[in-house]
Amino acid sequence: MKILVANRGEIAVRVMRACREMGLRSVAVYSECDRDAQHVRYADEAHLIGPSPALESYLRIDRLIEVARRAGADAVHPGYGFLAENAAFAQACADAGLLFIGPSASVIALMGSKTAARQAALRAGMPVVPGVEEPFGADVPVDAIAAAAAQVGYPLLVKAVAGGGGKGMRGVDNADELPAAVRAARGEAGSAFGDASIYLERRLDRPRHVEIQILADLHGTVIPFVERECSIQRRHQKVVEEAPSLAVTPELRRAMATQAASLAKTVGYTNAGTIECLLDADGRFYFLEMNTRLQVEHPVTEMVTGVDLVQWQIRIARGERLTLDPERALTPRGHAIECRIYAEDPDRQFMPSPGTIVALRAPAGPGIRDDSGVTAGSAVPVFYDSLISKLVGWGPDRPAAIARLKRALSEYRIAGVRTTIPFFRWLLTQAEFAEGRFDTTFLDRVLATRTEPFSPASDADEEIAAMAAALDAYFRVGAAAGGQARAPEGAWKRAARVESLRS
Amino acid sequence: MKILVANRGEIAVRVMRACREMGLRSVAVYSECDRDAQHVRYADEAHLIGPSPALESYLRIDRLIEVARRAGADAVHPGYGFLAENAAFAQACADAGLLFIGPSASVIALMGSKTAARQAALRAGMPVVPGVEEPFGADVPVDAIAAAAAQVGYPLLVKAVAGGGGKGMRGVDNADELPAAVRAARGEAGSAFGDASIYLERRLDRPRHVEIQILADLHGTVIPFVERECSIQRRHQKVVEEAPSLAVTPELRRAMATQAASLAKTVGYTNAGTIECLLDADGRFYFLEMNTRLQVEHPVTEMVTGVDLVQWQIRIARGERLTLDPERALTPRGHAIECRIYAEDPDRQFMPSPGTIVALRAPAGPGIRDDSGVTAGSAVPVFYDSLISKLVGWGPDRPAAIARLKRALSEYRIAGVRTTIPFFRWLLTQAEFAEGRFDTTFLDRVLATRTEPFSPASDADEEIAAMAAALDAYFRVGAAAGGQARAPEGAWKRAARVESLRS
Amino acid sequence: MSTRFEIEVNGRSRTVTVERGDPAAAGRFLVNIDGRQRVVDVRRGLTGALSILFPDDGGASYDVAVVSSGRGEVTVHLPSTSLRAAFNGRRARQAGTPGSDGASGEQRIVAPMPGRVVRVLVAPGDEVVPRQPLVVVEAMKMENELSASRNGRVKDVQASEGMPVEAGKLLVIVG
Amino acid sequence: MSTRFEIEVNGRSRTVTVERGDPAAAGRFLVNIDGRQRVVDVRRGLTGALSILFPDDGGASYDVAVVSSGRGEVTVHLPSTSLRAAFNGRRARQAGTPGSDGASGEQRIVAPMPGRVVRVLVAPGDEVVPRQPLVVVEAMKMENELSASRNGRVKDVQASEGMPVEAGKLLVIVG
Repeated sequence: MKILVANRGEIAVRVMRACREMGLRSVAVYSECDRDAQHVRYADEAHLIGPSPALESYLRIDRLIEVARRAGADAVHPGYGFLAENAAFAQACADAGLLFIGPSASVIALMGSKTAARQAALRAGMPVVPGVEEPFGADVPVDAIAAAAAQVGYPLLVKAVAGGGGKGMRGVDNADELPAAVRAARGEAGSAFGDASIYLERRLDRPRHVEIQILADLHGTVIPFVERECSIQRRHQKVVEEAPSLAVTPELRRAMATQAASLAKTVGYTNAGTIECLLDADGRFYFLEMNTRLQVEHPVTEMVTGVDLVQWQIRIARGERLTLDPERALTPRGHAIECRIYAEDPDRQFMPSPGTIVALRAPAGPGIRDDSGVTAGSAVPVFYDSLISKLVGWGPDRPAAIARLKRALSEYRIAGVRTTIPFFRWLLTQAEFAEGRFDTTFLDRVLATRTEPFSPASDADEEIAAMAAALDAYFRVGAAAGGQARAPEGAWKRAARVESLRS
Repeated sequence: MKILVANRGEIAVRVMRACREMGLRSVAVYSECDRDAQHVRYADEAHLIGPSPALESYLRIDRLIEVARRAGADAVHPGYGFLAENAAFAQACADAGLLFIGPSASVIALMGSKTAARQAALRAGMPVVPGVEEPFGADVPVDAIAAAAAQVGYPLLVKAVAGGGGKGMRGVDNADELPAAVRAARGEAGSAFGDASIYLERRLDRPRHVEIQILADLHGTVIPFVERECSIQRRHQKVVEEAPSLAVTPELRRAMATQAASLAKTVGYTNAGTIECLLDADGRFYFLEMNTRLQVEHPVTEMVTGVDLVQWQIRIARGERLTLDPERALTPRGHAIECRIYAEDPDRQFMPSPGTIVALRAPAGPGIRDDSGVTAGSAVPVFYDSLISKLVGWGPDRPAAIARLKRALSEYRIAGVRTTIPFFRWLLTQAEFAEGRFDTTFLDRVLATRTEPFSPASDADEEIAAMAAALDAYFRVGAAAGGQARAPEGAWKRAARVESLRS
Repeated sequence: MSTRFEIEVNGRSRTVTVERGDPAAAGRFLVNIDGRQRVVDVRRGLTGALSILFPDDGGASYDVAVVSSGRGEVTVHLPSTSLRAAFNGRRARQAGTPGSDGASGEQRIVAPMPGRVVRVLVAPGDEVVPRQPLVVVEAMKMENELSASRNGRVKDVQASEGMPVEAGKLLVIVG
Repeated sequence: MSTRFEIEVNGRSRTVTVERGDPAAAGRFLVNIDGRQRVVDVRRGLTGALSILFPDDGGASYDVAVVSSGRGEVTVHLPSTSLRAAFNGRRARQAGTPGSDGASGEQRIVAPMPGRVVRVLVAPGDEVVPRQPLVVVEAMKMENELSASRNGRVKDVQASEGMPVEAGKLLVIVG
């Protein structure tokens, strides 16, 4: 069997590792700027699909299908992002006789509409956040929306029907703010998704984000997993995920699992998917949306259940029956936490930091898993999401997992681009995080007022840094005798410059 | 708390990782050739203890104690090997007011005598391999030994009382061979351990090596763990270890665990230790010896139980009570297999391959743990054991663990020294290994007749290798335009030579 | 023979001199920092990472990577943090201050990478305060706020919503 | 302009010529191996590892590291195996044959590293066969058998049990 991975970066490498372990051949696709990317090196085959902008490469359904045909691939794994939740792509694969490793095009389309998904949840008897069930098209006058808003009650959220990741979403505290919010949301939704329809949802007070991973085979078996909590978000983007959630009791876990499974059955869901919920302060949960694909944060579930979700995606797609023990999937073994390491500068409002990674040392040892898409020399292109690695720490309990992550972060070294590592070093020492006292608004609230650097340096650090810089320059110019000046690439070219740095 | 790690290589790094996770300061010691070793870089402090030969550095009790005093260390972790099972060292630590992270000197001394250990096992009601209970001093005439041998029965083993690792051991098939074997064993034992006393043990027919890890606190609690099987041995040296053993039923597991715990209690054992047993074809087990220290292969136990044995060693030493769930310790979660990656050339009778590691790429991703003691640039000195890394694969079952190991071995790249990686690539594809049809004699029997290289190259491989070599040379001399010739260190110095290689 | 460096870290300039120590001990150096002399034992690995020991300071061990950021500036990676160091009083950029920052004078806000302007939040004449967002540029699937680093008044706005921008494109000038 | 190499891998010598391919496509080369022409797309990473694609052969992808072993010899690391390659008919040592090996002539068995002779298994005049152990040297905590690579007769034994040896010390000569 041969699988084309219609993605790049760490998730493409993750899927190819599963292929290699299963004895399947993997086919990489790449854009022009990704020719030397790790997923191209890792694959058994690699094919160019177009220029660097995603619209001309990783989002080109026609080229992907054509490459899959040419390569004689049997199946396509979409990863996450790009075309992973694109019904047309799933359909195109099916039409081309390719196994699409995910749910059917119709289910993707159904859950892609946030209002249709809410209705499906209601049919399955799952509570949804109070709101309107029918979308408002671009032409619905604002006063009609205002009437519905009064019903829903303030504060509320104006959300894009085709939305996701906080795009086309606006918070509204009172009726006066509504018209402007509707205008803004419609505009953003129209440009981002080509669909300006919106709907209204009550805004819960400081909810936690808790989601249920499910696997569903082609024979009607659905297995829900222990929950993941993803409340540590920056501008609606998850940055830390963990399993299990401190806020979920065993009873609540079973309740959420049961309802998630019934929702999946209701819509005829197959393969891997995630039902995202909000959990309020009183322990009530509400359906938020369903992601019809593998999640970025799937490793934390794998670490506490021992189940390889990607291998199961492939086995399900080729018709195998789920033989997992449901109890095992629902019973967390220890605790796992994932830190998303982005090429961003946390000390500059998390500005993306594209460039070339000139040096890399990854952590290892007990309880550490590093799912990376880069090596020393890899480029972080400006064209795509800047996630470079997912660092996951496992421990018998949450404090042990945190301790291992701190240790691993102290070993991690990435040079050439700025990363969010300093941010995580800070976050993991915060009392609110250690004690689990957080909700989806926690991080943005803290960051709003924060100005200091995330990894402050002590005087001793600064002194060591100054001495190290001096010694390094001293070595680079070969001033030191006795073989201590093992000069790196280009040292001699650089010598002149460093000489000039001396007083 | 500050811990001095009286060791080097991967185990020193492993212990320091535990220290960092527990918020404890670590102190490294190093010999002259280890100044730039990874354990020195990883530690919070590092102190020189002498010239490169172990006898003048890592085995110098006086210097270690003096450094511990000077550094203000509270405890000493001996790792394995070197002084880990040296009663005098444990006593010296105690006398200096240092916590020795291991059992008491008296228990180390007791179990250090193989015949005393056999007697202790008998007192604890544990079956031992049939043999003699009293050692034969260097002066006991051979005919007296021959009489005892007749009682024990042939085939048998002549073993050194102070022995270990197969040193001072000889197999004897019949009475005629006995005198020569006794002479040889006495000679080897005398030079290796300074004690020529020997004893006799029946040689079992193709036994498996199964061992029980235990933890014992200072308050009388002993917890036995799920067994490890270490039957894949080369000349009595373990090269692959796994947990659990395919040959052990749940009933047998409980029986071995119970007896191992009672032996530990009988001798007043504390901290971590391992009771090594032989398992015969009929599923009967026999006490072999007890290792009064952390084992090289401890990670496989950690991976299937989630228990951090090194952290518990430290917690036990400082008086904490074992709070582990004994059922959890005895119930394996999935399967873990460890490959010992040595700097040896498997294609030259595993000749040690010391040198400098000029390039290193370690595997990562799901289910893989790499406990390494080296980085790119690290030296593999000629003075010590050549273990450079322990690659451990975990999977929900044994085939999955093997598949992950194969995948990880395909990612692992070590240049500059030969390693046993090609050997493991071969071993993991052998039917006997996959099906668990092996015993302690398996590997030596196969290797005795084998002459082909372990990772044979296909014609395609050879062709790719030739093309890659040509392209690399082409790039190194900068003949390629278009920025493709990113020249590495020294490329230009090497250019002349490569030029001369052209026809 | 000793070599002298002027090195600035986090806004503070330090004078560091390096000379070889005991010739019998390879890797021994005498490093003087702001008048304080320290004995250091240094090794430089194949990858360039330094192992620095202080034999006279309890053997304290530091595994440090020094990576050039160009323009006489390096980034020093320690286990606990990373720091920028600049030679010869070249000012090391502080963490938390935009690249467009200078101690004073006008602020020129430029696009850090190719992308699309999604929001313009100020108009010419507006008074702005430090960290106030001026423009939002969408790039790498993220909306990135470009902010003012100091008080000032918006002199010019060359960005409009929806406008695609190349890296380095001038968007706003604050005087 | 094309460059020609004579490269031996596993005892078989191959002629490889390399020339730049389509100038419009950076990294494109035409590689001719033993008369067969192949189009290859190559990149060389920061660490020197090559990424080799065969666009005309189903896009087959190889991540290869080529590391010099000195003396005109390199080791080529593939995911499945590692191979030695020698330039210009310099003979690449075969896996499985001792370093003391030569195609013919006397075999000089030397200590591969510092250690101690623990057993001498032959005497002058003994006939030996390939892979027959001649001396056992203990080093790096292992007993290492030094074996004959071909048939022959022991001419000289310069090792005795217990004798400490330096790397390169001549131990046995087989004629």
